[in-house]
Amino acid sequence: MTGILELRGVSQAYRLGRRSPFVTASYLQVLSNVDFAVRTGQAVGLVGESGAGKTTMTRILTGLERPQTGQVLFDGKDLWEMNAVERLEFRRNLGVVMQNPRSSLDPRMPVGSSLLEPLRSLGIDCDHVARVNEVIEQVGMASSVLGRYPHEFSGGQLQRIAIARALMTRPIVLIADEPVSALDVSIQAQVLNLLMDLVTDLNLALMLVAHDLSVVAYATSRVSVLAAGEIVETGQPLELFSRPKSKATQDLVAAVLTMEAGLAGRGLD
Amino acid sequence: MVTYLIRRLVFFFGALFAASVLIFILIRAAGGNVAAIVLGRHASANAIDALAAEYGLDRPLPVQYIDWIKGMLHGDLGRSFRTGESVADLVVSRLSISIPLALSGLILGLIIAIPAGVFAARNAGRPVGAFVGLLSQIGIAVPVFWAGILLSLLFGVYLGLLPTGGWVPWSVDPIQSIRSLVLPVISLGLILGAVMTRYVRSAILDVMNQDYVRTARACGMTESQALVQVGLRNASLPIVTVIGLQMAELIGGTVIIETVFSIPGLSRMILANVAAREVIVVQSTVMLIIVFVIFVNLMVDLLYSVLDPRTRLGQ
Amino acid sequence: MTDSAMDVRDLFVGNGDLQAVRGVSFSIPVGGRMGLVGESGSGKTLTALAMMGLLPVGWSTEGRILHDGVDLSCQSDSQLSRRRGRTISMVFQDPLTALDPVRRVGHQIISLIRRHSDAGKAEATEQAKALFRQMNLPRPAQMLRAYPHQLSGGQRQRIMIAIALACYPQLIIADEPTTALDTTVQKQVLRTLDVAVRERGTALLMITHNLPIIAAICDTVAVMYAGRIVEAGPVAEVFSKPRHPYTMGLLRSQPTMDNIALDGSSRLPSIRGTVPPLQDLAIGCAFQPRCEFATDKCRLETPKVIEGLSCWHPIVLDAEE
Amino acid sequence: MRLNVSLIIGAILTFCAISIAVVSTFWLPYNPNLPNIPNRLLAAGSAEHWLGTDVLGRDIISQLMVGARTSIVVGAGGATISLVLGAIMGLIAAASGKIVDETISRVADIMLSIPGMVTALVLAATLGSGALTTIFALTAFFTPSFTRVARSAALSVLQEDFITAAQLYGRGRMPRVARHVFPNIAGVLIVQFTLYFAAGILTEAGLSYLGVGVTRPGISWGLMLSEAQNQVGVSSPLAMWPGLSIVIVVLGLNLMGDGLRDVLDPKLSKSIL
Repeated sequence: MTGILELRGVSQAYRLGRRSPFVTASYLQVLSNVDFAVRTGQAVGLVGESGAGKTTMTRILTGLERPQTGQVLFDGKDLWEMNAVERLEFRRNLGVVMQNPRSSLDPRMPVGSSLLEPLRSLGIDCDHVARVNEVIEQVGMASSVLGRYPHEFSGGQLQRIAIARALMTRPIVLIADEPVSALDVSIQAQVLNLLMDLVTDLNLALMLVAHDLSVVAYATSRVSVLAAGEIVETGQPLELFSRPKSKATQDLVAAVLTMEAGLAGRGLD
Repeated sequence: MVTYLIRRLVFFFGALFAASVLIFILIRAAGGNVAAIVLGRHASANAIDALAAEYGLDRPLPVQYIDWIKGMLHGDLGRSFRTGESVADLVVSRLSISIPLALSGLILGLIIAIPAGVFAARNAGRPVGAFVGLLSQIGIAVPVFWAGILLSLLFGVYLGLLPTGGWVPWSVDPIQSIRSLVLPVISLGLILGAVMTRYVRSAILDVMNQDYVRTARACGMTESQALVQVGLRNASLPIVTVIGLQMAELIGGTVIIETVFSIPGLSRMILANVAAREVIVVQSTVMLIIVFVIFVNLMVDLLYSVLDPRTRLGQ
Repeated sequence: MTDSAMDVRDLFVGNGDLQAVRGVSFSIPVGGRMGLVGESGSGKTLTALAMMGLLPVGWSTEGRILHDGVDLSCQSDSQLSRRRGRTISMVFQDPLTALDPVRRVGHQIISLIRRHSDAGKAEATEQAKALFRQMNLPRPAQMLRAYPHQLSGGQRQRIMIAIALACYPQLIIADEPTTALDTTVQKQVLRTLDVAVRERGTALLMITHNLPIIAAICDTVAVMYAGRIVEAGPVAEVFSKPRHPYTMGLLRSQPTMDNIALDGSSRLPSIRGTVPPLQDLAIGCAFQPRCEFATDKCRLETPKVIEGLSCWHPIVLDAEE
Repeated sequence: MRLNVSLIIGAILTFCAISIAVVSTFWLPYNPNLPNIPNRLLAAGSAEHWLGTDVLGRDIISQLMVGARTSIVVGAGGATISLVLGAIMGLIAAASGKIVDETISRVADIMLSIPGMVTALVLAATLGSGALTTIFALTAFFTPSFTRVARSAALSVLQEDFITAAQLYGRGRMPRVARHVFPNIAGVLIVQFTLYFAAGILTEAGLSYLGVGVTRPGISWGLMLSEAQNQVGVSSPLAMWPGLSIVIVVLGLNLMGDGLRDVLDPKLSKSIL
């Protein structure tokens, strides 16, 4: 099963601003030779320390940034060789949810019109109002919220609305960049369960980026570990985390505080 | 640190050059022929050409510009069309009046603004804080010249304590000079003080909500100790920037105050030359003021980098 | 009671008609470690700030805060300031903004030491270096001369801990000390804090929403919801045999390596509804709108606190759960 | 619902000023420029001339009304043009690459270092004084500040995730700025507009007082003040009325500006009136 959205041999480096006239321009190697794939009906995870390159990888996958080398393939076609029509089709098929719910909705727009924006922007002719009501129900919220403004909602509710917006154009790929790390503990499970249901109910391909290993272990069936710009390991989360081969994964697993270890008095060693 | 200094110096000279070009163009863009402006609409054509030739106004613009700048650098600010008097001599005597007036106005403004701003910030919730806020609002709304008129009315006419206008040169009677500066400085200081109080108040309020002030208190400082030892230094950054910006405002105020109290300062001279359409004189004296303001901005920038290690050592 | 580092009795914190903390009582023994768990809006940070006398403008307290033989709640700012940093100190959440950006890091710790002791400049500097070494900060001498923006989040948080422990306080309050840090750094900072606190015999109040941190570092825990403690007790008991539905919900809904099935088919039970805003709290027990076991009694009467539990229908778990 | 006192008082004062200015376009108690020597220097409170007459016997109230019109027109004119220019430049600076941003910001900084009064004087010397020159001077004086305000507000909005989201569902750069950035900085610009409207009135009065702003037959409060001072001497009550009018209108605008700042911030929108 080929991946719907893939990175093949992708590398990225940024020219560092010259520290001073005496130092020649140096390069910061952010990603080197990364292969990664998101497949239909499957949830894939990406973990790694901050600074490992997760954000850059997500920006390249979503077409916001062009990689220096390597390809970004959507349904087999390279994103950066696509013509305008194909690119619009890619945009329609891609849904993105970001980390900070408070910042992902325009405060000046009622929630309803924020949801309509993708349909208007991509010029999708369907019954917009019906579609909005359909999707708002899908994320477990009442259509009465549509007329209200973002600052009247809690973090969890805003994240659900952001997910709804990502679903508006019936995408086949959903990329969630740290979707729950800004939420309260009791709300995290609700949003994670919603994402997992969407994968099974809508046969979506989901990519979940997180720094919390247990979130990825819970919500995804395959995870890649990114360290210093390289994918060091990929596998089934629980197996990978119980028997990590690479040093980077071992460090990540060692850093996790588990309940069981804590209660047994060896939480910090 | 060095790169920061170089960048600031480059910007300083860049700004000077750009401002001089701007003023040079501004003066010529409108009237087209400078000589025509000087002599007025109904002057005869050859009178205009004669004047233009005499002052080299018929030469190509870049040449005139370079000639003007070279002159400026050597202190030759050009000659007045009417009296033929060199601008430089005119300016030097006027500066001895305008600079003390402007600087003491600024200092008085600060003496008013910093305590009032701190007080208003400390009592932001309470009515007394709001009262100071309202006072500064009213202060901002009072035009400088009206403040001058009211003060001269009160102190000059009714109480007869201070001269309400005119100027006695320093050389003749310094005390009298100072006495005739008192009211102008107070008017300038009050208005500037009112404007800066608001900036000081918001800078202090902003700093008081910062985490590091709370940390300072958690380390055993009382609220006022934390404000003075930690808050003020951090609040001085926006305040210093505002002082730099107020420079341009201050010059504007000085022009008006010199007119209200009929003090023969530099700004008043510019005004007279504007009326007399002495375009070259205006061009040079205005350039002098701009050099002063841009220089002060450079000093403010350097002071800012001394106060704030983040700018000095780079983010 | 002199044998407790801190004794909070019936603490209320409010701003006009908005009550954020509604009758909280707990006691931390000398050298004891208590965790205060709660989500956003539970009032845990305001409780800590009330104990330190650092409430923002407009907020006021009722009830008693007994520490070092006095009731802090009726002390003036100057009286409190003599104790802050000396007998009671605090570490805050965001290391990026907690340190004075325009001063060298050394200046802040040295001025603290000299304020609370008669140590001279040289002696204070030596103490500061020793503290930095104990916090395993690299090259303590240079570090003292560095500015906050030149240091990493982890380093800055260790400096905050050094500052808080400089005068061997009776109690240190840590409000979400590692939330803003990277996970790998988080464990190191917690270990540093744990060792330093144990060596000094300082009592610790750890405030966080992260349950494993409480399990790793605290002996007792109090769970806060909507301004009240709903359950309190030894960590081992509360976390293995929770009696309050909210505690149970938190424990079950948080994904940890232990409660995930291999094939990924399991769905963690989540607590329905949202964290209640303080303005419109439910009548009776604040958790009743989200509680599966809620009955009319819960919807009308606010449960009293009996043996640390505030619930009309405590969960009776059979032993092996 | 916290009563927004400064907004209410500010709005009332501003509304009165504007309505007086409007009324003066079609009705005036007397012709403000018609000398009437016999009634010269009447004290305030006389039957026909409530506030008395000036040295040429011209009615004070009528002059004040026309003066209000001048202030409002010049102040609003200057502030509006600078708002439009500044907002456009600020948005362009914020939304485009480093070079464009750097040049616009540098030019704004340079313009800011030239005192507004000086620009006005130079313009008066070349274009000749008058309302239009004054508006032109105000624009040159305010546009750089407006650009800085608009740019910094736009930059902070551009960092928000909903801008990235819009890019992801296909919105181009300019539609993003128009649909999302501009509405979110409109509040800041409106507040800035009221404050510069007030500053415009003050500057116009100053220029007219110096004789390089509005000149007769036009009437400006600043002009009335300088005439009172020159022809009658400082002690004359004639210097009171124009000064008071300026303070009231400018105070009204500043208070309204402050009040609007709370109202237009979405999170504080509950504190309307």
